[in-house]
Amino acid sequence: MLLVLVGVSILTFLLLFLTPGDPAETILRQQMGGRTPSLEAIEQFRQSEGLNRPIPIQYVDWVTDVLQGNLRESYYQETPVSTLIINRIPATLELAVAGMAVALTIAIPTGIISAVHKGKAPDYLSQFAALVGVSMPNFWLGYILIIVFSLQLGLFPVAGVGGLESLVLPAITLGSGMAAIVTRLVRSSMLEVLDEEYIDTARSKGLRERIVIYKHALRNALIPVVTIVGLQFGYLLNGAVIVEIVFQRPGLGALLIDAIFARDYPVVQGLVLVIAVIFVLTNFAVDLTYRYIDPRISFGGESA
Amino acid sequence: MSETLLEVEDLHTRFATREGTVHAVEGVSFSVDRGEIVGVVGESGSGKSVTARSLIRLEDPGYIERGSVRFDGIEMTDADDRTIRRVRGDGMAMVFQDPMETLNPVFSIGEQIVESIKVHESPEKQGLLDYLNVPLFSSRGKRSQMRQRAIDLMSEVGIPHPETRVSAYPHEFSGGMRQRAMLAIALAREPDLLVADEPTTALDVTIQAEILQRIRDLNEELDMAVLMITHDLGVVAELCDKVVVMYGGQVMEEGPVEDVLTNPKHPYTESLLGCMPQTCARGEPLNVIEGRVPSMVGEPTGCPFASRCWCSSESCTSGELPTEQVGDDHTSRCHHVEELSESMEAEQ
Amino acid sequence: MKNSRRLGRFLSNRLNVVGLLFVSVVVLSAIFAPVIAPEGPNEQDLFNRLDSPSAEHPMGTDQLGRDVLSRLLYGARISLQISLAVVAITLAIGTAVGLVAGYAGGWVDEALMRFVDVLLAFPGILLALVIAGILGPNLTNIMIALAVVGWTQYARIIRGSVLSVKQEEFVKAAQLMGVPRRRIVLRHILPNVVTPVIVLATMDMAYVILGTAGLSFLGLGAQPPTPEWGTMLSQGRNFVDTAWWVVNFPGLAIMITVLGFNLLGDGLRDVLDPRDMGDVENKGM
Amino acid sequence: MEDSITRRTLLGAVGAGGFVSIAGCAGDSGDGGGNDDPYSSETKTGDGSSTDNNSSSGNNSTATGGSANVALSMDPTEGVWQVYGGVSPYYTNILEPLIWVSEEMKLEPWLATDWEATSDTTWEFTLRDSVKFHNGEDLVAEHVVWSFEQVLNEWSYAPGWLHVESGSVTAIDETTVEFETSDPFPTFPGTIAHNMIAIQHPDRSRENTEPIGTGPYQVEQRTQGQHVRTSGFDDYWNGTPSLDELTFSVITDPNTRALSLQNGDVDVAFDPPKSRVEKLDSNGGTNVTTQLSPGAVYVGCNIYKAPMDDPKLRQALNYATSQSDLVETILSNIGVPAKGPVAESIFWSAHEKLPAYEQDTEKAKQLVEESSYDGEALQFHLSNQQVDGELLAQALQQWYDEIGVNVDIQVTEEASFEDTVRSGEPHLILESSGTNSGAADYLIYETFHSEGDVNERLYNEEGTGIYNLGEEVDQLIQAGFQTGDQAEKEQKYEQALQRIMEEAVVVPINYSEYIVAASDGVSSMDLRPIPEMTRWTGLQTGQ
Repeated sequence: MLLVLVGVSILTFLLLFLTPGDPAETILRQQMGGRTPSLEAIEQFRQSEGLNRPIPIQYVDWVTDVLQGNLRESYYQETPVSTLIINRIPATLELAVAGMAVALTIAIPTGIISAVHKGKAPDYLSQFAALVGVSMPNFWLGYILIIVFSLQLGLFPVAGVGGLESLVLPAITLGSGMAAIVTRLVRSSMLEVLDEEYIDTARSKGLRERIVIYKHALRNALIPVVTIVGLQFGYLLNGAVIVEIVFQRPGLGALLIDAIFARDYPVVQGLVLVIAVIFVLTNFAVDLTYRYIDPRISFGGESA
Repeated sequence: MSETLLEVEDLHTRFATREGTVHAVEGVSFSVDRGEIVGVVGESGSGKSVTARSLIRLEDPGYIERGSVRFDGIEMTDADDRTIRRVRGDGMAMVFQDPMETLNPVFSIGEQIVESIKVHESPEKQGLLDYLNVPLFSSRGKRSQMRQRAIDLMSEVGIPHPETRVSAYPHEFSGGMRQRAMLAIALAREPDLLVADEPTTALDVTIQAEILQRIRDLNEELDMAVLMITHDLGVVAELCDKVVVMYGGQVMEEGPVEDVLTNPKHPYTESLLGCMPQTCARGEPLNVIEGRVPSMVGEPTGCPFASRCWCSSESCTSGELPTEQVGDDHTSRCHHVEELSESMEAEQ
Repeated sequence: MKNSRRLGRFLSNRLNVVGLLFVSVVVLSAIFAPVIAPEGPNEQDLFNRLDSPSAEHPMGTDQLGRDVLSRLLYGARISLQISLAVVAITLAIGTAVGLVAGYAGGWVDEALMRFVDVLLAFPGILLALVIAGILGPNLTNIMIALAVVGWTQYARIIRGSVLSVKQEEFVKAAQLMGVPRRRIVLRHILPNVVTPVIVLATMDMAYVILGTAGLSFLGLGAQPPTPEWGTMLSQGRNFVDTAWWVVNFPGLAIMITVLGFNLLGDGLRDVLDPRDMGDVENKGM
Repeated sequence: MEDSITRRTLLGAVGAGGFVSIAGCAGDSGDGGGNDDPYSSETKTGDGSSTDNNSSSGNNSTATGGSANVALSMDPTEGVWQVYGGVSPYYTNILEPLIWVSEEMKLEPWLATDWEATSDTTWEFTLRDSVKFHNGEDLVAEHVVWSFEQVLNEWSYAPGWLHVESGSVTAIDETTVEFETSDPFPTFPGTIAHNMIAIQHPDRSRENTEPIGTGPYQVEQRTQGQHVRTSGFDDYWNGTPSLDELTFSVITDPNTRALSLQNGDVDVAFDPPKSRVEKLDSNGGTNVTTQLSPGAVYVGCNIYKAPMDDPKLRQALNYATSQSDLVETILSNIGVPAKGPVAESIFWSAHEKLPAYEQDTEKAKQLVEESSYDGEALQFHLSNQQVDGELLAQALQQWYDEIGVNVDIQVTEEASFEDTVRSGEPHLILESSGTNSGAADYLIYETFHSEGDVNERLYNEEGTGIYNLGEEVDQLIQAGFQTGDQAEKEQKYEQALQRIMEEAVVVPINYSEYIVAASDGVSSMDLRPIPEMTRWTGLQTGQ
């Protein structure tokens, strides 16, 4: 994992150098409110930001700062990147959790129904619905939801952050795509489990079908689902960018977009790094959860 | 005394597959008396496992085409779910072949036994939340009581240190121990009939003997009838009172064990006996479900064994098989019973 | 014989047929756009802006009075071109890396796979977004970004397959007999990975179209006046309730195409040996 | 004050695009200072919807209480506003500058009642009496000095922009402040008539994000990136704010702003998409007001890049363009067809006198024939921030195509757009100009003078530039820039603009208007040409 993190940091750092042309002038011009910086000012900026030095040294400097918790300062916001990110995390986290909740609420029952009625109408219907869910560009869905639920029915605000009501539509928009993926997953996992011998054992005990499915089958079926759902956290972050733009939620995604367009490299780098680290850590956490829900995998085993 | 507990009559179980309808069980009839141990013997794919599953209505994805399974006066083939559950909960328990796969890996052994006890105690009242052990919905006092019962059952089936092992998970058990646990799960329901589907096939020989011994003991102590499904005539010889020989989804021969084994009245039984000690390779897993029994696709005609039978004649390839009474409670379904007896006598 | 049975099985699932139908419609639209389209994709009529659907303009006109239907038909070309290009590139890179890693083994394998791990540590579209954003908005850059992100899964499948085939006796035997490595690889390994790769590539077509739409929405898309669906949808968003045809037809076009490829991929997965798909998932860190 | 009337007030100058905001505040003009307003007269007021602000915001008698929510496209909590305690003076009226800008683009005495140039480089400002800060303290000269020091130290470009170094602002007495500019800078008052140069109390806290200003509304709650909630400040010097509570919400997407208004989530929405104006206006419940700003949109031709160096080609492009068609269709009749690159509302724009290139496709074709153009694709660049830019560019592309000129459109993100322009790479550039302050001379200087911001780099390095016609125009602009005499300024600039249009350095498109949509209950919105200077003191909500 450490190796991956090192790789992540290198890659993140190198992103800056993808920029066509000289970032210094772009940055300075914006810092100066649009005025063309003098060549001396550009040179001075390069000096002070260490942009003249060999890339490996710049990288080491950067990593040293990062390890001390210093993600540097935004070029334009005059705020430490870490502060910017921390300020934005709640909105995104809230959205991601709500989106995940929506996804699971839709996906688990649908997946189960689909699996239990395999090959019958409910199965086809939910499979098709799930595919429609993944196939819709989510910003389109977002606008449709706004039109229907906000403008026509007046149930929810169009945009912004606030109480639960402003979370509903974004969460549905974000969750639907994910729901589709999870539904398919639950279905196939459930089908696999329902074929297992221990399901027959459970039935042979005289257990109700409900208990067989929701206790014996589901618990096993959820094991791979948890893994993939955890790995899908990244999918949520992908989607969050767009949902945050559609619903004007000031989260990490919106920050990233702004930073990319403004060429605010410290913010872009900081965000990409933080997101990747969150992603890697999530996967790690998923691993731990996996161990918890699947007793066959013992704790304290190797984790390389 | 010999009261009939289970009566199977003309049972047909089929599977619809892409290749066609598989006639896995084709007109099987036999009976089990209270306290009796009956063996069902046959090769992989002979339909014996499907028969066993059909008895407790676990034939899915197959379906019972016709015939009857009467257990303790209850007609299983058209019973509703509730009745079926009640029978499963305290009449007929089943132990499956591969203990590595029949225990739910994510619940402790104790939990799985306790469930069985719960069902037995109140088969009608099965609250999902109770079974999921959601705190407010399941009584703790009762749970620890059942846990104690589970520990007792575990020691009854010969699991050492049951107090500590009750909270162990299946993967922490050896194969033999798992099969014992399965046995405990079955016994928790105090069944009248234990259907054991090749319970020892996947186990080492020594453990196999222990388990069989345990089953015999239970049979004696609890007066529990056993239907032993096996491909191993040795097991039958050792354990059973009566044997049913199956091939191609049909009963070939049925009778008291001693009679059938020493004096087989069917060519198939005979060839089985011929390969008995060593050549009968142990358990390739039987897989009727996926339709890998191509020989049983389509309407069967004549004797299923005809193509491999050394004494088959034209009459064997078509028409109904006769059921010949060949001794007390001993029947054989062969056109050539007469000749067979003669030739065998000649050999001797 | 086997193939015709597979075809039969494929067609027996109605969802597969729907998928095939959708994809065919899109492909045919792309090919015959100039024949079918009532107008050129960029023919403006400023004084007939935002006309609702009519006989003349079955899907109405857009902000510049262009025929929405014509733009959608030509847009099918763009979408297919982009996704084919990205899939081809990812496939090429992924195959090359997978073969090298799997066959060479040792530190080469280790290094390549670590690199794959690093790329996988970024949520795909986000990384694509950053790359495309930094490179600047246009379709080429979107394709580059999506390709950078997309090749890793192919590399993994192919590497895995190489590793397992390498263990097979006949490959060892071939090696002992002095058959050149290249031949072994081509003869024995490629046929083994064709199935999962075909399925993955089909699904990837869907993924790329959706990804392009998302990036276009964020303003990284095609340069005007390219009739790219994502851009059309994104620029039509001001009209969600005033001129629904400007937004919803491109939305539907994207959905139908993506749905088509997804259904097709599913169908192919079911029909081609499902067992081959087992190891597609990545296996932790 | 009727609302819901489309108000075409042709006023003074001010910026359309927020992103140009501070851009032009440079320049070293030689205009006379004092209370004298350089942009007086020549303005007509469309309807009487405005109030005289010195007295008016004091609609005190009608103070009604209530609350309103205003949706802005900009984020007033951005980090750059930390110097003011984390809330922007743009739009919010929380903090105020010494000088405001009136409806007519006149300098309006605000926290300063009077100012005069005491020498070429010194200015004396007299402060208003009994202005109270939100913390109850009176405004004194020291506060002004402190506020300027903050700005000068905070923003590296501020000293160059204001021509004032740190340490050269001094308090002469309680109510008099002296500024010493680093060089003669006649447009100093106009330059600091800018929201960004606001006066604040030294007790304001950066850490706790507590701004302390003198405005009619004070900050109650600030949520980063989302909204700023303010309450009326009863001791406001210029009337009593009518609302108890006024909230500014950040909704960056224009369409979402409009939808939020339609949905009743907000009461006022700035800059909804033009395409929604009709709907918002005809809708029950909402209405739309438009206000001319000092902005202009035009296509700039890079006259040093072949084939754009051929005036015939540039003229052809002008003849191919119909400004009125663009305004009527794509711009939904919002804005005014332009004849030059400087907004008509700026008194020296010379709009009346500039030649008009009426659309004449045949003539255009002929000019293309005669020109050195031989079919190559011209690179037409624009910023992704340019409102309606892509539509305008595509419409132009079609017209140019009709006269046989190929154009490739390149939309780039704002950050690199300016770089690209100054590199001289594009042939055609969609430009938009404007100002956020009371000064506007830079609009012509920075764009068309060889040493102006756009041309400077290439001019110095290669002796070329982008839009600079050369010596003659440079001299005219220089003369206009330096004169204190308005008639002369007008004359010199007019001559320069005449040359610019004759040579067809630009293809004018439109002079900008901005749009504010509001729910029907909202009245007494006091819009200014500079939208950021909208006054909220008298705002009423119907409910």
